[in-house]
Amino acid sequence: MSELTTLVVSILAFAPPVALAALGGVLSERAGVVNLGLEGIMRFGAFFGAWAALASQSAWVGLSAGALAGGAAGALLAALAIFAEADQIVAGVALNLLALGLVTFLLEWALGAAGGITDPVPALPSLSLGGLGRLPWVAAAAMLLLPALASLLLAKTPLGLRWRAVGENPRAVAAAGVSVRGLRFFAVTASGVAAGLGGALLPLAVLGRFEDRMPAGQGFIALAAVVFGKWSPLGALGAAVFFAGAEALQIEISSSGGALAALVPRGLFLALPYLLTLLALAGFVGRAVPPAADGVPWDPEAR
Amino acid sequence: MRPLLCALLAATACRRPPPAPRASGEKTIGVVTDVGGRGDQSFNDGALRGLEGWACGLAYGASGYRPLSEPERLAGVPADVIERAGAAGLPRVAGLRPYVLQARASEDYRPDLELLVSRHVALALGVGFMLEDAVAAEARAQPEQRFLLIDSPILDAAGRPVTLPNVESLTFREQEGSYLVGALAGLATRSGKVAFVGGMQVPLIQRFEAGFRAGLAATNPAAAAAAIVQYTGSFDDSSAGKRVAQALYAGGVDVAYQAAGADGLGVIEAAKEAGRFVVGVDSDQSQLAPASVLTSMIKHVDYAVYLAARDAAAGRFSPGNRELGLAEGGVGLAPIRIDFPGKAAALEKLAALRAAIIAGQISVPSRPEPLAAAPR
Amino acid sequence: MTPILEARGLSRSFGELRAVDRVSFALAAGEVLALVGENGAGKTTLLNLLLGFYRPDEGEIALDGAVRRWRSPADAEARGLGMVHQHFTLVEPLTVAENVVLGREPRRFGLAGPFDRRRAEREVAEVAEREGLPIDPRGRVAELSVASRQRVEILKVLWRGARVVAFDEPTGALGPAESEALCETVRRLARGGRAVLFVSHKLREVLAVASRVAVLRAGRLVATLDAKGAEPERIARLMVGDASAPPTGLPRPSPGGAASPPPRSRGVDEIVLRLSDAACRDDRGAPALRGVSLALHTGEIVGVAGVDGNGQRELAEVLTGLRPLDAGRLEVEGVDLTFARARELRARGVAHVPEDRLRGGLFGALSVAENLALGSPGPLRRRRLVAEAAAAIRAYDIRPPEPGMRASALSGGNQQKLLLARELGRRPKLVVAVHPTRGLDLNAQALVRARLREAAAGGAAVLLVSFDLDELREIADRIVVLCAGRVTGEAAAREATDGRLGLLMSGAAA
Amino acid sequence: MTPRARARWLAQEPLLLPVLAVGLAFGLCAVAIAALGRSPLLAAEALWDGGLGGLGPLGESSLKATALAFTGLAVAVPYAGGLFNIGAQGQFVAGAIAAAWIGAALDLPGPLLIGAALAAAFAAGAALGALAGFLKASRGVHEVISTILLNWIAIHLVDSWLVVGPLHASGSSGFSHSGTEAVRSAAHLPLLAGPDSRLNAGILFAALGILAAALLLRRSRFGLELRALGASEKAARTVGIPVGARTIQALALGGGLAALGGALLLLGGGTDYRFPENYRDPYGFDGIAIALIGAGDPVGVALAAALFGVLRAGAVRLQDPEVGLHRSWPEIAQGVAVVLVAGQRLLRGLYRLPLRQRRTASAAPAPAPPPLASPPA
Repeated sequence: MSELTTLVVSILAFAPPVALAALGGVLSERAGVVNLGLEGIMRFGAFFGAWAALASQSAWVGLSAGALAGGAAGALLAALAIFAEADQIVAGVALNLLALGLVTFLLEWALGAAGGITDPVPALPSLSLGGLGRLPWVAAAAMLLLPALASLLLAKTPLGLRWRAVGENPRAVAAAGVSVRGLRFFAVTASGVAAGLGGALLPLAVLGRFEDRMPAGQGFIALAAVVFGKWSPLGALGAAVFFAGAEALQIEISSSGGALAALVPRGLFLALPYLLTLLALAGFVGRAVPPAADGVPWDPEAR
Repeated sequence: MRPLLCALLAATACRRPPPAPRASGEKTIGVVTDVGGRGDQSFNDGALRGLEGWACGLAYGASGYRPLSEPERLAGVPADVIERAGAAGLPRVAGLRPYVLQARASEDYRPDLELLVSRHVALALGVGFMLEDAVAAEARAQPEQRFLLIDSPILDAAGRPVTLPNVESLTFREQEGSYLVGALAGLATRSGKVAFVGGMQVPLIQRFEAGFRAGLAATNPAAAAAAIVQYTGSFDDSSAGKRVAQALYAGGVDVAYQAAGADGLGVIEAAKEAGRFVVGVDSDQSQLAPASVLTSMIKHVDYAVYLAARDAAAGRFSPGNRELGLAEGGVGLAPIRIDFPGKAAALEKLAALRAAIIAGQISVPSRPEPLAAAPR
Repeated sequence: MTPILEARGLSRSFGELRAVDRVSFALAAGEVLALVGENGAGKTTLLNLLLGFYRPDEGEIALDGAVRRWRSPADAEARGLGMVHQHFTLVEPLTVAENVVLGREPRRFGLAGPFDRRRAEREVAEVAEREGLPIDPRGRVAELSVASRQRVEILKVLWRGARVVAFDEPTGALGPAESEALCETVRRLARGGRAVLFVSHKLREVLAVASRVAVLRAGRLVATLDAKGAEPERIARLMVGDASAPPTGLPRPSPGGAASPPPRSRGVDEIVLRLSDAACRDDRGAPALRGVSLALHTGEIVGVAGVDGNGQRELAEVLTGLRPLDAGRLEVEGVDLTFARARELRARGVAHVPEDRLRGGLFGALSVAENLALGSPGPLRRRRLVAEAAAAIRAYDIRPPEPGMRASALSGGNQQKLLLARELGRRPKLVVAVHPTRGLDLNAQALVRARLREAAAGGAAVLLVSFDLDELREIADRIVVLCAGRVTGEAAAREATDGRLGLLMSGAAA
Repeated sequence: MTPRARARWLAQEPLLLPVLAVGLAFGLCAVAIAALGRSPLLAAEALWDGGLGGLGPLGESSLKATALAFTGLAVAVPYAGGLFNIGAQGQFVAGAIAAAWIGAALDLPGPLLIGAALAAAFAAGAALGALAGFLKASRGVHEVISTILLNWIAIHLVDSWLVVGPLHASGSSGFSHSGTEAVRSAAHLPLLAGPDSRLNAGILFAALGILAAALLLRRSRFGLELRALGASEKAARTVGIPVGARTIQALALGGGLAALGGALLLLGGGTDYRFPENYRDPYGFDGIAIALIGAGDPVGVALAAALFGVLRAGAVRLQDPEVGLHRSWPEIAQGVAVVLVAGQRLLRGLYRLPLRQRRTASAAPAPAPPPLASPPA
């Protein structure tokens, strides 16, 4: 089996959660709302996905619950950022902090003695690849399909036109008689659904159980993928694939057992994907231009 | 209404006397877990199983403790423990209560232990090598209190083991069990590629690595030369474990030994998916993937804690550091339930090696030699 | 003739302020009604009431004789009312057609279908053709000129089938030629049977385009005049309300009128600023200045005229150290400061009154005293700062006189006074002022101009960028015209007629 | 109070809303605890005992409050300049490891060694912050993204390289201390209340830090320029403030402050005077919450840090079987409080307080509010 196949399988197995969360970030930011709460939303999606799957013994129910929980968390963020006119970054941070404490508590309260780690949850269907393990094809398909669909939505539909417009110049959208707040609320909620799905894939397709540390920073990586992918759904997918590839490569290098692995400290290997991302953002990608109204709260009375 | 509430609050807060020692006959065993906490699938869970489950007959759940029926209590006790316990068996210890504090942060160890002391526990358990400093300091400050430290002796400033009159410490010669794992892996591998997956590269885990590689070299020098050693860098991220293991199995590894806490669960998951062998750690992990878990390197923290609790209930205490290896039954292999070609011969070889170690004919290293640069 | 649109006793209050007070008028098809008034007279509020952005407290709106209550702007729009906003509400990365149909996109396969881009483009092209507003529906708005963007705004309204079209200050950023073209468009709309509301403060333009003129003052409609035969002076007096006091700072009927300042004589021809062959790029990296040379002398006010986006902003930024030069040389009082940053230029006596007061010049969240303190370097001494702030507040008549008040809480005029106090208070050698009177009421405008004149009289050289040619003629000594990043001409202020400036601004005379 | 007077009072009390938010968060938590069948009163009592009931608990509270105060300042100071430092966690860890290294490696008399360790910590954190500032100023990389990435980079390099490699405590016979070598006793912060309490000089450093930050932001030109940058970057450029330099300086200062928090926790004995293996204390992330609850103001940060320091210390006793609560309740309360602070507008509605006055009351007649859809001027 070639190393390339290994790489592809690793990407298809581990990129979907980040890819879907990054898609969520794109959906939100294209509508002009920075979603710094991706990490927290993924955490809610992962937890409620695992809980529902355990309760119903169906991975599909879990997946729906994860999406639903993500949507609810997205709606909370939207309520804070759009209706309560909170600073968007503050609102996102608040959501992350809430998810951190609340899920730790719920995990022990709702799932009892399992403590930090739940029992194995029902898994989504997957494809056996022999020695390469199993490919969770549902997750891989979602990762490839949803960004494509989102891309079409943004480019080819009236809703997409408004979506792009509200992220660039909400005033123009308001002047055209479309509710800026309604549109943004919808966008951020949709963003939550995508990130919640991504989170739910962690227990249901990737690891087979929920653990307290989830999503262990993957929401923040998704945030970087949004910028790295220049705010386009397919770009974010590409960025998520790049990150997963860098991670796989890091493992590949450090487990090759060669002189390199003995010489270079493991901490450096572990830090490598983040370092690469930082370097890419600083130089290789060139200056990415965000949507003009990204992060700017809609204040109809502001001059 | 509100002032009344406040007054009530203030009154209860100030007036309440410190809790008195329990009525005689009832004793409390206190536990402070390290930050891994409940559910770490490792020594924290082991210690809690020995105390709460086996000694007290309680199950911890969302709404507190629930008493276990006798069959329930003994359901999960491994055969070798029953065997070792002998005729006395593993009776419930009467009049014993657990008092468990999960540390939230590294600086909580001291106040958590202090709280146990203030509650007059019969024995204060510090679970994990992370608590070594805190137990040492607290034991010196509270000479009347008895402590039990798991996984590390008390160390002086230079890192040499020392003893305190009120501390018993239990350490395990993980390298001995790991030696057997390495020997088994060398015999069971078809591809000649085996791997060790550690969590963080700390001395404790390096003992596993050292024993494993020595055992591997004893039965399969070629595989030992090509062995892959990988550390995930954490104990609480099974995603990292799964990624690493998937790469290993894809690269042709057919036996992997994990000592990586929760990361190890990811390794087992990957083994299950790839249909390859994995060796579990700390407790018998075969139920996680019955077709893939070749065996587990069991550390009997549970039994050791059970014994300590039983002794404490009876007022017995033996300070000093006890090292538990194969001979003492502190470590061992779980039953090998999976068949592989040449299994019978392999089991014989393992038995011989085990006997040799117990007899002191084989001395197992506790620190890994630097890995030679090996081609894959 | 039945009016299309009628306002009957409309009122709207904000807190204790009655912004629109019992205003009634009627507007018929084929008519252009101009609304004039000072800032804060209620023009914009009135428009917003008519178009459904606000709900009136009292009174009613009748369309074709039937009373209507707008639930939303969309409601008014559906009934055929449309507004061309002063500041464009366009989405730059989208195409012309996408901008026009935004919110009412044609769809394929019925309501739920995908966006029918081709139909949108076809329809926009048709409307543009019919109304004489030629434009490429597929062009990106980001690449359009100011005049073309305004055309897109008008198309938006017309494509939606407006019968009543309101224009809010439509010529603010246009040059004379584009303004004239716009006036022609407005007249054509009226000829085609539409009713037009035209809000402006440029009286000559208003008289050229409107059939009637309605004058608002303090929320009330004080007069409605026939445009034919109406005199600008009379309208101006009606706007200000005080018939005895001559309105200060009003546009003058002709250059060099009686009230213009006496020609200043310069003693020594000291050159304060010398800019030679300056070239720079704009934010998008396109060339903005292409070889501009300028020299300013002490005591001189030089006006810079030009259509918006022809390099004025970049020129001001180059002179104040905010934008690096690609080529050329910048000297202040003989010292080469080509590579100096803003901090050094300010230390050398360059003052900057930027165009966007509250975002570009002042710190809304900081206090008046803090804003003043940021003008000059040095350690902060609290007591001295308060004393200096009190002095500046007195000297520039900033109201209310509270040094601790947030700058964002001041009115626009007082914000501009604060900015001038900071920039002119330290006796600069060169003042770069960009649209310093825009958005101010007439009295505040007059005060700003007086301060600039004082600065010049005190020996500073002043560069004044403005779209208001009357203003430039009034206070500048000479006017240079920028077109496409080049100086296309220069004229003494009293010889600069609209026609000549217009030619220069369009680049035709270059 | 008339609504108007109340509005004016509110405008003068920027910390009132966070106080209301925290109060409401506690109320909600109390209701939830009661709904779980536990006693909020017992919980409050346990928190009181564990956080304030004696010198021992006070020492624990002050250890945590010190760390929180510095990570809170690490977020609040750059925030005054409109910069969001999400990187306090990495900076905190970097500061702790730097202090552990210097404190063990150098042989200096007490005050000098403490000074050297703190200086090294500050430098380490400041370097991380300055890197984020540099990337923003020169490459346009948003500081939120870069500081998040730098967190992971710092944590991995420290946890999986320095602590287990070059800085690991030497040991014998397969056993060793967990983590790095302990710092020399000269580097221990002096205890203030005897050996039975960990109350130490760190709390004095925290007070000094708060005071210095308050003076810096309110009284110095640097602070004024920083706040000016936060109010309007464009206007800051206009008045000649070197925006890039201030960005780098502000983030470097934030990084240094977070690092001091980590160093003081270590030198104060919080982690037994060494950098432990598997160090997972999330003080840096908590700093964001502390800064937000403290309304970005040094005094607010001090109050929030004191409150949550006490709660954290008290939370040890929530696990007492009589109280029977999960150890994560202070985090939950903190999370809820931050959400409420973020949703100030909703909070005001809840408490029936007047909404923020868009234009503060002034003697001049207020101009009409701009219309609903007027474009930006």
